[in-house]
Amino acid sequence: QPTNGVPQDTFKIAVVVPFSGVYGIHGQSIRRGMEIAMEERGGKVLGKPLELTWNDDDSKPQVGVQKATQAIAGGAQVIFGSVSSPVSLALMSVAAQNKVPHIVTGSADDRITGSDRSRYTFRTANPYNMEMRMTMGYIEAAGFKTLYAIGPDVGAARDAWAGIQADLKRAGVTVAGESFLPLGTNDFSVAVDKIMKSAPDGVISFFTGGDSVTFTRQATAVGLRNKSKLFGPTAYDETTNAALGASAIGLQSGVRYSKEVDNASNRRFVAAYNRKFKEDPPVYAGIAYNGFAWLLDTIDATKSWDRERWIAAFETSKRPESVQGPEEMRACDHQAIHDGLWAEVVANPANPSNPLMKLAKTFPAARLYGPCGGVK
Amino acid sequence: MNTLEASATRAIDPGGTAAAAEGAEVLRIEGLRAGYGAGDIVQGASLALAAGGALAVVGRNGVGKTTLLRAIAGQLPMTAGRRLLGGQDATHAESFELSRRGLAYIPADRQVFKTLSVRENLLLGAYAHGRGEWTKEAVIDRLFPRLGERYGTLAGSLSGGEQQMLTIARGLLSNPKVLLLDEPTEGLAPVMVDVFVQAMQRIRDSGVAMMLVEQNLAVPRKVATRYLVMDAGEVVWSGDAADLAGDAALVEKYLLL
Amino acid sequence: MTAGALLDRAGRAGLLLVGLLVLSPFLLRHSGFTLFLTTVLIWAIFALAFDLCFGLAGMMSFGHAAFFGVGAYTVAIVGQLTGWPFALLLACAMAVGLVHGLLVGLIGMRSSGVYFGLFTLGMAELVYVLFSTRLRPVTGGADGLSGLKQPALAWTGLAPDLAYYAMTSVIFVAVLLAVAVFRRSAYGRVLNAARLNEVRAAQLGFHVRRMRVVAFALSASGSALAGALLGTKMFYASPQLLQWSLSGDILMVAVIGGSGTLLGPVAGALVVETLRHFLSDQTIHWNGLLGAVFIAVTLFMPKGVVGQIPAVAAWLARRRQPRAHGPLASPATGGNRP
Amino acid sequence: MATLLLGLSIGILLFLLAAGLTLIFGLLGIVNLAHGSLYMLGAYLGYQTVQATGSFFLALVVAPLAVAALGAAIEWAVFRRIYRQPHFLQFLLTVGVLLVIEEAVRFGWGLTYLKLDEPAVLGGVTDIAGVSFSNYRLFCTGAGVCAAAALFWALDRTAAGTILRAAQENDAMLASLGINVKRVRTAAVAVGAGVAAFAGVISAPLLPIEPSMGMRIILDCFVVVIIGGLGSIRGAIAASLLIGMTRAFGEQYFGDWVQVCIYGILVATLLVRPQGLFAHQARLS
Amino acid sequence: MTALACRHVGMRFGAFAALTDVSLRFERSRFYGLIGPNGAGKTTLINVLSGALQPTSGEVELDGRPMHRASRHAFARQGLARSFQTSSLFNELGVRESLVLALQAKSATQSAWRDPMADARLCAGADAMLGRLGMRHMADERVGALAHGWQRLLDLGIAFIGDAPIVLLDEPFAGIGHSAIGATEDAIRELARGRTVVMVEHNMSVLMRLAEDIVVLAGGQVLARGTAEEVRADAGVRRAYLGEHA
Ligand SMILES: Nc1ncnc2c1ncn2[C@@H]1O[C@H](COP(=O)(O)OP(=O)(O)OP(=O)(O)O)[C@@H](O)[C@H]1O
Ligand SMILES: Nc1ncnc2c1ncn2[C@@H]1O[C@H](COP(=O)(O)OP(=O)(O)OP(=O)(O)O)[C@@H](O)[C@H]1O
Ligand SMILES: [Mg+2]
Ligand SMILES: [Mg+2]
Repeated sequence: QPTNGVPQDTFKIAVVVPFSGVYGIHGQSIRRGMEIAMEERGGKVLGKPLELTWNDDDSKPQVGVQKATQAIAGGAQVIFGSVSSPVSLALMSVAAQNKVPHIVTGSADDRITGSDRSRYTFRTANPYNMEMRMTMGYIEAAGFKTLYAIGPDVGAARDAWAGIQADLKRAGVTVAGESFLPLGTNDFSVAVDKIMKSAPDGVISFFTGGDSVTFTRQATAVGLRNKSKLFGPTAYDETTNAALGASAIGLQSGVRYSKEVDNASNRRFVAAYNRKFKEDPPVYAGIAYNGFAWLLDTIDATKSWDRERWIAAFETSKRPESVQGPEEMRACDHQAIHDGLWAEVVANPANPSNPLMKLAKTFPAARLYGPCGGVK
Repeated sequence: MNTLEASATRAIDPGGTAAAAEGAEVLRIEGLRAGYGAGDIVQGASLALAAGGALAVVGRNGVGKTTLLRAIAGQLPMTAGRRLLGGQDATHAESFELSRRGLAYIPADRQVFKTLSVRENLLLGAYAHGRGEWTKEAVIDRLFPRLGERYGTLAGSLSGGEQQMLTIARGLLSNPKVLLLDEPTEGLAPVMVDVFVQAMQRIRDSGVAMMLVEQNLAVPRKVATRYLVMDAGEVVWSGDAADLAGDAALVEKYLLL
Repeated sequence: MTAGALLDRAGRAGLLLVGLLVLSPFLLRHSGFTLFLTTVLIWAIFALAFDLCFGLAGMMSFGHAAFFGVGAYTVAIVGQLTGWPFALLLACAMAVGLVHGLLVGLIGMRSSGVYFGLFTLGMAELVYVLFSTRLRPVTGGADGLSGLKQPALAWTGLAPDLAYYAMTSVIFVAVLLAVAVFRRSAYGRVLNAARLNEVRAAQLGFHVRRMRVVAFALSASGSALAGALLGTKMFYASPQLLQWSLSGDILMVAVIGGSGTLLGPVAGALVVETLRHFLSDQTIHWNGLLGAVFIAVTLFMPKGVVGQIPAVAAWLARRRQPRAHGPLASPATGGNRP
Repeated sequence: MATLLLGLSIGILLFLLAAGLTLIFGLLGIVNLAHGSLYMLGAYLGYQTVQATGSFFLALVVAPLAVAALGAAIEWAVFRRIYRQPHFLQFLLTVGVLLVIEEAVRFGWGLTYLKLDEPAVLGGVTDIAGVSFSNYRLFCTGAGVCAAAALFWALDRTAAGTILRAAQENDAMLASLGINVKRVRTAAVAVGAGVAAFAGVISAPLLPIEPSMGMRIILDCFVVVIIGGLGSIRGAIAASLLIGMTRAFGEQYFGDWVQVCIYGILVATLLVRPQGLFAHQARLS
Repeated sequence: MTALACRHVGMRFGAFAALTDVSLRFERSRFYGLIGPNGAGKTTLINVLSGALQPTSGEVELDGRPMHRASRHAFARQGLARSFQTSSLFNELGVRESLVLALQAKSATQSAWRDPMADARLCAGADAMLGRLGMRHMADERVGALAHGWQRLLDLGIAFIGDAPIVLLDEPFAGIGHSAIGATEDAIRELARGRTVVMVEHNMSVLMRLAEDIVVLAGGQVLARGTAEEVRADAGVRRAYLGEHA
């Protein structure tokens, strides 16, 4: 393990993300996004070639910790990851123990920059509570009178839902019902039937990925969407659109990145991504690119191999023009602050069976983030 | 007659058997070797069976009688030697083919299908074979009425003797041309042994060839036409029943104390 | 030299290898390797404990993850609540595992064989479901509990990772010795015999069921110990530690190494962890390669890595002393009836 | 009434998913953990068939046949060497097969979600007793009932069930009765694999097609098979309906406890009847 | 003194009655023969008398103590040992190891944590039994690899090795080679001295030589009992069981 502050021949970074299993699909996008960021910088930071190790964490905290520790022993200067929140939370301990900076782009658990926050961990992507405020904004704007909540029976979803109850009451929205179903449910017919019978204006879905697709398909098949609008904080993205086809049109969802964010750096990124991978960058590619580019630029600017200086620099850095719009790092909790992006699924004239996420609304950052204490 | 000869005669009574006229050869084994992995147990056995003949295989415990029978029946691979069935080579035939070609094996440890009923066990015995003299009804009526009484019971809960009856009955249902029997009377009550012996005599006389391993020498005494004596995995003697009884030294060496 | 003597030598050589392996991190002082071996030893403890019930007592268990995971949760929860020293937390985990195992064993004793295995699976899933949903206030639900405290081992004068390893290896050696003694003890031999023929063992006067419950509880306790060690090492107690796939993993470790032997589970832990580690670094398609290895093991070494030793020893003996035995002298294993 | 109907349709779909597993267990005594991956492969091949021909109904025939052939090949290449081995080796082997198949799919089709739509003729919604069922859902229910009937017939009215149960106990003896055990077993694995693939194709329009879809159903399948009694079709039907009803009524009235309830039922069943509801009771002393 | 007794024992399997109202007393230090046609209920009776089956009615008394609902190991602890009609052995163990295990069940002094195979006294006991059975040269063989006849003998040895005062034998001569019958008979006679033995056997000549008292079961009921001569003379026994062997 290299001592802090000593220049190395290569700049090693440990990327710990899932490449197999349910989240494997995101690992691939993350890798692609990071590769673009790397190429833009000529594959170098502090004048030394970047050397990334791609570690498959299998979405298991134990595996993630093991891989990260191993990589640090091999000289990694930074940990990058992961997608599943438990893995990211576990990686935080590794980072703190080894005093190595840790960048989270894919996990939204509030604890990461909340109760469990750490001097060594930075999150450049959304926390849940911010996404819920944005969703609340959408609910008010849409003018729903009755709302039904559905999601997996996990703490994050239940907390998120509990967290907006007061806001709902204030906005005069009545709750028509809620169903939090065991993880791995494949058959949603009872829940769908309950929703049908309570006929709410909107259905907020806390599902993501495959579960989101399954629920939406089964809801659509019985005509639920004729009566109620389906939306969720992170319910839909490019991958779910591919699995839903034209029936996805009209769905609404918060997104963590959009290729439509209108600024030069995003246009550059989208073009590069299009060129290299012949497709539009999906969400996970965008946020990984963002976090990675931010990190590399910050380190480069310090012109130092002292990790404590990188942390000091990162804590106060600002990105007026990132691919997610204007951003700044909050020193108090290491949470990046940026606008909230909300999208609607619209038809894709070029390929009717693969509709598009269209940026529908941007929520200003000022109203989305709560206060924070200091770093523990 | 000295005492040794007397006991030899008691063991192998040449007079009891109505030696039937033997017909054409149906099974021939040449130089068979077989074992369980490390080294052969049976070392080069050769024998021939003719229709209507009954060959009794005798020898002490552990000399390889069961091993020989299992190898002939295809339950154990032969490591060397040849097997001819009805004059045609069947060395490499699998056990199910051997059965379809008329060879039935009745194992010593019964091997009934314990979780199946008596009825299902019998069904499986007849499944791959056309109808012949032995049908389920015939076996039950003429040989083992007891099986009829326990028809729906799981074979695993039958008594030892009943399982033995089932094994014999199941073997007969294929209406075999060659019958390999390994200690078929073990566990049978004395009356049942009589029934069995009479049945075997009739089956033999109807032109079936049989090979019989028995510890209860009273049975081959009444059924066997020829004897084969084994020791330490080898065939040490084979010939007519009368010759064996005459060779007191041989009987003493391999069969008595 | 006979095959038997060679076999004994193989056993001694195996122990020697294990000893060398355990000591190697102190010599190499490479923290990556140290961590790797820490996990190997923790898995080996788990596998040793598991095989006590599975390989020795012949009790199928598809639910050992529950004990493992509950061990991790115990140190997490009790540690948070009390701030007790680590040794006490480990003892706590073992006690909880013992009681948990006793409970499952006692309730499940009505069934046996694969049905007992399924029962343990059901019980473990019940624990999983409760921990990941209904007991969320205590267990952290599906997200688990993070930030387990590492024991204070600074007094050893070793680097933290090496100190943790040293502690793990001491525990491992203790468990290995305990299991070795247990397997050869009268108690262990009766359990083994009852695995082969329960009816006869009972007819000889052994209270087979009671003995099995005891073995099961001991096995659960050892598993909880391993879970506590892993959870602490990885700073995390997650419901994945309770999941059925982990029960499957430990079964595979035991089988691949050679279940029913002393060193088999250790060899299994080493082989499986190495494979996993090595393959997942090489390719993202490592799961498929692992599958191919599993298939190969079942087909070519059904008795596991350690099960290959008699064959190797016999082969060596034959090479050294051609035709020492008559072909009838020692028929080895085999026989193709079920 | 409405809840009853929902439970029924959930249960029958569940039976369809588990049927292949219970079949292979009942007939061969193999706990086939690769069941889920055969189901998944069925869905992928169904997708591919629809891509090529545009016909869902053709896919419903072609994909199961293809997977059945694969099943036969797997039986021939690996399964047949382990029937006499203890259960846990079969476990290891089928996990191996599972991993290899999943990896092959990941390799061949990538990680993205794929989509298979129900055929247009089965679009639309039918209201029964106040519940809206999609017509496709009703079709699935019908298919499940047919599958149950067919399997029932195959095992009860033919000797195949008897032969395979005997083979589990002692295949060497069975062969000595003149029965070609190997062939019967190959056929049985093929049928089991085909049934799994059939379930895969038929449930594809309800789900995203993805490599881990097999892993998602396997535990549900096991719950059904264990409660029903290993290898009993009758038991699997009863257990599927029981679970279906528990889900339906549970989500209606005590949503948070459904999963706890299901495993509670599982454990309780094993305690009262260790071999499941309908296992072949072996009365051996 | 009565060593073992059963009163009004009935055993039903579903609708089938394997034993009906069987009452028997077995006195100390006597050798009993138990015969009857196949399926008469002999093994079932042995099972009931050894705790392997709970009778559906009636009771069993061991050494004057009622054994209601007691299980196998309780019977064994009370001093009852038995053999099995189909050998019931530990196939993966060695021959000597099996006997040591059986011996160890009775020796209370043995610490649970010591290795019994390292105990010279136990091994010597096992070897003595092997010598008596003529199996000393097989001490290290794997039980599962023994020929049928040898397995039968080992089964017998395991039943006798613990010095249990009451021993139940189920067809010990089945499968024993013609040449070994005499030796086995002598061994059993020797081992049975001073114990209560109940032996099921279909080999009439051996049974008549060994047994002092004979009980005949048929159809789950006691058909006759008496000395060898009395039983042999019984017309019912001849018809149901002996046939021309009388
Ligand atoms: N499954 C087996 N594995 C290894 N060796 C075996 C096996 N079965 C039998 N043997 C060995 O083969 C030899 C011959 O056994 P076999 O069963 O053929 O004898 P047998 O003549 O039938 O004896 P018996 O009269 O006691 O039945 C014996 O020495 C035995 O130890
Ligand atoms: N568990 C059971 N279930 C059903 N029937 C049984 C069971 N056990 C025994 N029987 C029946 O009870 C009857 C008596 O069996 P038992 O084994 O006692 O006979 P046996 O006198 O020992 O006969 P054998 O001399 O053939 O061994 C048999 O007809 C048998 O089928
Ligand atoms: Mg034999
Ligand atoms: Mg009997």
